[in-house]
Amino acid sequence: LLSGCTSPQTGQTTAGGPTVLTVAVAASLREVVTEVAGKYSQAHPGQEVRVTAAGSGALLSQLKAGAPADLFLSADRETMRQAQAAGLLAGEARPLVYNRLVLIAPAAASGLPTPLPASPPQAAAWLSAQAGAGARLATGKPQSVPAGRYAQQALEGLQLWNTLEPRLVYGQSVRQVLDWVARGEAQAGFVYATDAALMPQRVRVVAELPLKTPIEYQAAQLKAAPQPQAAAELLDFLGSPEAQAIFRRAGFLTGPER
Amino acid sequence: MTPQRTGPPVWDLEFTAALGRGPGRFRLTVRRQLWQRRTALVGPSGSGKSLLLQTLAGLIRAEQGRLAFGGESLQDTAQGLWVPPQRRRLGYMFQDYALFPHLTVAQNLAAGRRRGWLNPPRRVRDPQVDVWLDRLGLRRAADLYPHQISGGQAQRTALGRTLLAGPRALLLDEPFSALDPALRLELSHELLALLSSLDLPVILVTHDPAEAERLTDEVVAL
Amino acid sequence: MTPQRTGPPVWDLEFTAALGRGPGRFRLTVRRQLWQRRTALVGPSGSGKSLLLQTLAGLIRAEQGRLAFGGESLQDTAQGLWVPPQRRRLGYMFQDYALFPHLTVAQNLAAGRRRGWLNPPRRVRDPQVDVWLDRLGLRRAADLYPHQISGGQAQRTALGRTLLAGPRALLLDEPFSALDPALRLELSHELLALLSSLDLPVILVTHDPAEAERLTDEVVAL
Amino acid sequence: MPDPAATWTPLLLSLQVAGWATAINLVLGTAAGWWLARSRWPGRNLLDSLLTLPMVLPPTVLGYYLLVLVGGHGVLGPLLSDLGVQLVFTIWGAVLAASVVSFPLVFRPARAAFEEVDRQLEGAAWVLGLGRAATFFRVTLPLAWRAILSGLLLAFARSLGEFGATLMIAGSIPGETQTLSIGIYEAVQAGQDGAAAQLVAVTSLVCVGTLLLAHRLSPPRPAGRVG
Amino acid sequence: MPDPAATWTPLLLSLQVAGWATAINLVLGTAAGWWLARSRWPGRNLLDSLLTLPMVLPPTVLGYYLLVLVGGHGVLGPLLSDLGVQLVFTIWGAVLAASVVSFPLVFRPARAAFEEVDRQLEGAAWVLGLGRAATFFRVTLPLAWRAILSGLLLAFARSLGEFGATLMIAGSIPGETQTLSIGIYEAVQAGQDGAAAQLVAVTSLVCVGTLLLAHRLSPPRPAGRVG
Ligand SMILES: Nc1ncnc2c1ncn2[C@@H]1O[C@H](COP(=O)(O)OP(=O)(O)OP(=O)(O)O)[C@@H](O)[C@H]1O
Ligand SMILES: Nc1ncnc2c1ncn2[C@@H]1O[C@H](COP(=O)(O)OP(=O)(O)OP(=O)(O)O)[C@@H](O)[C@H]1O
Ligand code: MOO
Ligand SMILES: [Mg+2]
Ligand SMILES: [Mg+2]
Repeated sequence: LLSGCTSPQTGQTTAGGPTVLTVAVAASLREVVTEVAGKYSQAHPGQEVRVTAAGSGALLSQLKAGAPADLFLSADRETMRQAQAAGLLAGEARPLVYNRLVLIAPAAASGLPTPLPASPPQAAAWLSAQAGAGARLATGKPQSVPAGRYAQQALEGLQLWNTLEPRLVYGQSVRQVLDWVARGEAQAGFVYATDAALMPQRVRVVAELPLKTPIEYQAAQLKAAPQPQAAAELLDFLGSPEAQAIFRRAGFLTGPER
Repeated sequence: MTPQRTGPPVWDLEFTAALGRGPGRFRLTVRRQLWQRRTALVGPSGSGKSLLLQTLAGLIRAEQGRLAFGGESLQDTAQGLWVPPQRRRLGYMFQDYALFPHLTVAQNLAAGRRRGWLNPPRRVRDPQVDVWLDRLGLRRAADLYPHQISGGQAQRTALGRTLLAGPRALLLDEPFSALDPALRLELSHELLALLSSLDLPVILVTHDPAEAERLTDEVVAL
Repeated sequence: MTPQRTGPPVWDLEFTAALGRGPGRFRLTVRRQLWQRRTALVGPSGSGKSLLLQTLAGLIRAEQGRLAFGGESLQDTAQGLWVPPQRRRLGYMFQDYALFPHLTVAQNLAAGRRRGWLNPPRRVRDPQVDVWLDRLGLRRAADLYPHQISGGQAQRTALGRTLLAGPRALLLDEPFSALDPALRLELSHELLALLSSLDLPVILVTHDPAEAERLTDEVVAL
Repeated sequence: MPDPAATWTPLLLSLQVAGWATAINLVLGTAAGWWLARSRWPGRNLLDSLLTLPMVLPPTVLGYYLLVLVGGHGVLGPLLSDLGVQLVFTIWGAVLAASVVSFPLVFRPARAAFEEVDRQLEGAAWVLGLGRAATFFRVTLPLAWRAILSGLLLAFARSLGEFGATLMIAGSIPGETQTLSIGIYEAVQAGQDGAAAQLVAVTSLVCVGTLLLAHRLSPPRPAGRVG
Repeated sequence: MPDPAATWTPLLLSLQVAGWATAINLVLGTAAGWWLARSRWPGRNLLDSLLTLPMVLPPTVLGYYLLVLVGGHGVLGPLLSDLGVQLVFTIWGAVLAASVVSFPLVFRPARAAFEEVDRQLEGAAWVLGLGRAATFFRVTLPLAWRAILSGLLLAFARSLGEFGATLMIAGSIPGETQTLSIGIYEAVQAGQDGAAAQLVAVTSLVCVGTLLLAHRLSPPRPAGRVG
């Protein structure tokens, strides 16, 4: 292990050893892509997949700096567009899976509309009442956290952004938002449905919020991919019914439709 | 000289004190009354002279026994009594001076004259300190730090610091060893005059028989 | 005694050295040849005796001038010559001992006998060190650290460390001041014998006229 | 950047947080270092190690545990809110986070420095009549001060840079808890390299300025004679 | 946890990363501390402050700048890859990140400690014939050692805890660059409190064990006489 410099490097085929592919994935995809990659390796003996996970923005910085990866899986279109603009991609990005944005509250919260989930206007009224009572509303930082970006869009759609903004607390990731709400430190928060599903006992979904653009994860092959052929194969596999089934089981949607 | 045995002895000592641990431990047992106000303490190097003075000053606790100054008990292991060094008000001058390295010569001299949590300031000077700077020939060195001065200057600073704190008795550990003969004589005359005027009891460790003779009434060997 | 003026003087000194900066700066100018192999250096406290020895040892650079030992130039500002202390091989014994606090007495004695990047080990002992531990009466203190020993023991350790390094000449800054008269006499006899047998030149700072008389051929006053 | 408040407000917040955290550690870190250096009891080295743990945890995780401890539903939460102390989503939460994260930086050098202080000099103070407290402030502390100061400056720098634990407890509320560090982090994450560089420059200036000031205010003691 | 490799592999990785980073800083931090303590030139306090900057930047941001420096398209990237050194997404990237983040923790205490060493003792070594190097290793370094060691232990702890900069350069690849800290972070983020607690326990044990060992190997010097 001490010989890190000579250990199998990305994309290189060490003599007689396996081909190693590196996939840079958005943090919320970590577990599910690891599972999909395991399936892929089973089906393709001799190909190993390394998964490195971080916030989409952090991944983009790494890739811009020349990090040697084969595929990039971002949590939104915007990050992928930036990667495209930076000339990092080989070919077009493809939609991978979809997600939904939900408004959550601590499980013990009182005064929630009934029944749950509520309609967006009901949720908006509840949110305004909470904010009026001095509650803290947690969300991701729109500039850097895709979930925050979507939350802003949704609130603007509901004509609430300006009134709620002073009560917002920004987290560095969607998981931090989830944690704050689960602990009752924040009285409401905006997260993906897949995140809310992680803590069914501790948070309640108040409402699903409508968005103009769907929440779309994207996948693309990188220009710098050292193993273009194997990378293309893996990219195709991610869209295959077998892989999509795994995503669905993890709570992701496989189409933009509701 | 015959001691005047009225009242308690100046020093009433009956204790065992020790340094170190294990087999190499050094143990000193003293059982003696000192009736003279001025005593010279002599003895070979390493015989425990400094240890004795430190026990009197309260820097080392006797393992066992008791010691009293002018009838006032300073430690008595049987009664669990121990008076801390701060309240003994005995002027112990360290053999290796133990000057405060972060204070100038003048500040070192003033150190014992000031209570509270602040050291004497570098600028303002206590008039008494000024007097002693001249008396000890330290005027030129007043603003130097201990690591900048000569051996003899350091010794004089240590002596002055001890005297200026206004002690009830003096415990001087070779106070003149680093001085040239002229200065030695001069300072010991100063000291003698001071001792007479203030009537301070003193125990003086010295290797110089003439000095012992001149300054003290009795010589005790360890 | 008339000096034997064959060959170069033992010490050929013509320099100015200084301590400190600014108005309080202390400046010493020496212009003198020492022809005797054994010289006592006397002078009032603070007159620059230690400074002189330190300049000879190479610990302080003369501001200006030159100094030579046995015809060999050690510093000459005109020529830009300066021999570092390591290569002078002069045994300077510090007035305040400068013992290494992280080494035991025995290790301190051995310090100059060993080159390389490791200190002498605590267990294994150089036979020469053993001889000197006895000669200096330090057997009991061999494994103690400097802050655990008496003033006289520290002084003897410093003297022994200097001698054991095998110097070409000795520069001793009050080597016996902390010793009792018996030990003082004994050690100075030892030293005298050693000096004769090794034929080592010596400069000795002392305040004791008898000692100066006994040990040296000439007394120089600063 | 067009809006100067976007730099000034986070700067002021950061200075407040780092200043308070450093002050708290000056007291607590020095006291703990002193106590561990001078007391003698079997478990003290274990305690020493435990007090260093804030360094080994990723700050975010530390923030998570702090939240478990002081959050509204945390162990100490109800007690704190009875006292009227609100930590989560306030600047005091940021101060708590920064203090905890930088505590070992003060406490460990302080302990090492106190252990190096020559006990004889304390004895010298006692016989001059100085009490324990006076001896501490007039002799021990000045002799250990340079090492403690060096630790305090590291703690100050670390507090300025802290964002993981801070974000977890205090959140990122512009004008209230959004410190320089959080601002830098968010700018970098959002790909706003220019804005990030500007905030980095401000932080660096503050840090360099503080350190230079400290050098000026506490120069090393005049060098002694080599001889 | 059912899979022991999930604990062991990150543990080994973390120990490697922290070990290397500490070793690098032992050399570089001590050397820099020594140099700044002993050289005399006008800009040295400014350099001192600049060398402390890794502390004030949020680690992620520091990691980003390092990436810009050493990444494939970075300033040093081509040079490094000509040398066959691959840092991004490898354990050596993690070592780089940990070394840079913890450098000030070694260098500043080292400088302070070297400045406190009594120059007279170095003079004593010189006149005994010890050269500059021997004097450094036999006198100066042992006298400054406790403060340097205390800094090294803080650096080791910080390296164990580092994840912001590490994540940026080395990524989070299980079995290759996923250290304990990154594992803890991800477990907490994923709401896996149990797994996180287990990794926290392992990290804490390693840290406490190392510190206790250091205490054992370098006990304080026997206390001197108070008198
Ligand atoms: N930690 C220790 N362990 C064992 N012995 C010790 C320890 N500390 C001191 N000693 C011994 O205690 C003895 C008494 O020391 P002290 O300083 O009282 O001697 P002294 O009579 O003042 O000698 P001097 O005239 O040389 O100053 C010395 O022999 C010394 O070696
Ligand atoms: N940094 C300094 N600034 C000014 N004067 C200094 C400085 N350092 C030392 N001195 C002075 O230099 C003079 C010479 O000191 P030195 O140690 O050589 O004296 P000495 O003759 O050895 O005296 P002693 O017999 O007391 O040891 C002293 O008067 C001292 O005050
Ligand atoms: O190690 Mo951090 O959470 O990036 O301050
Ligand atoms: Mg003594
Ligand atoms: Mg002198």
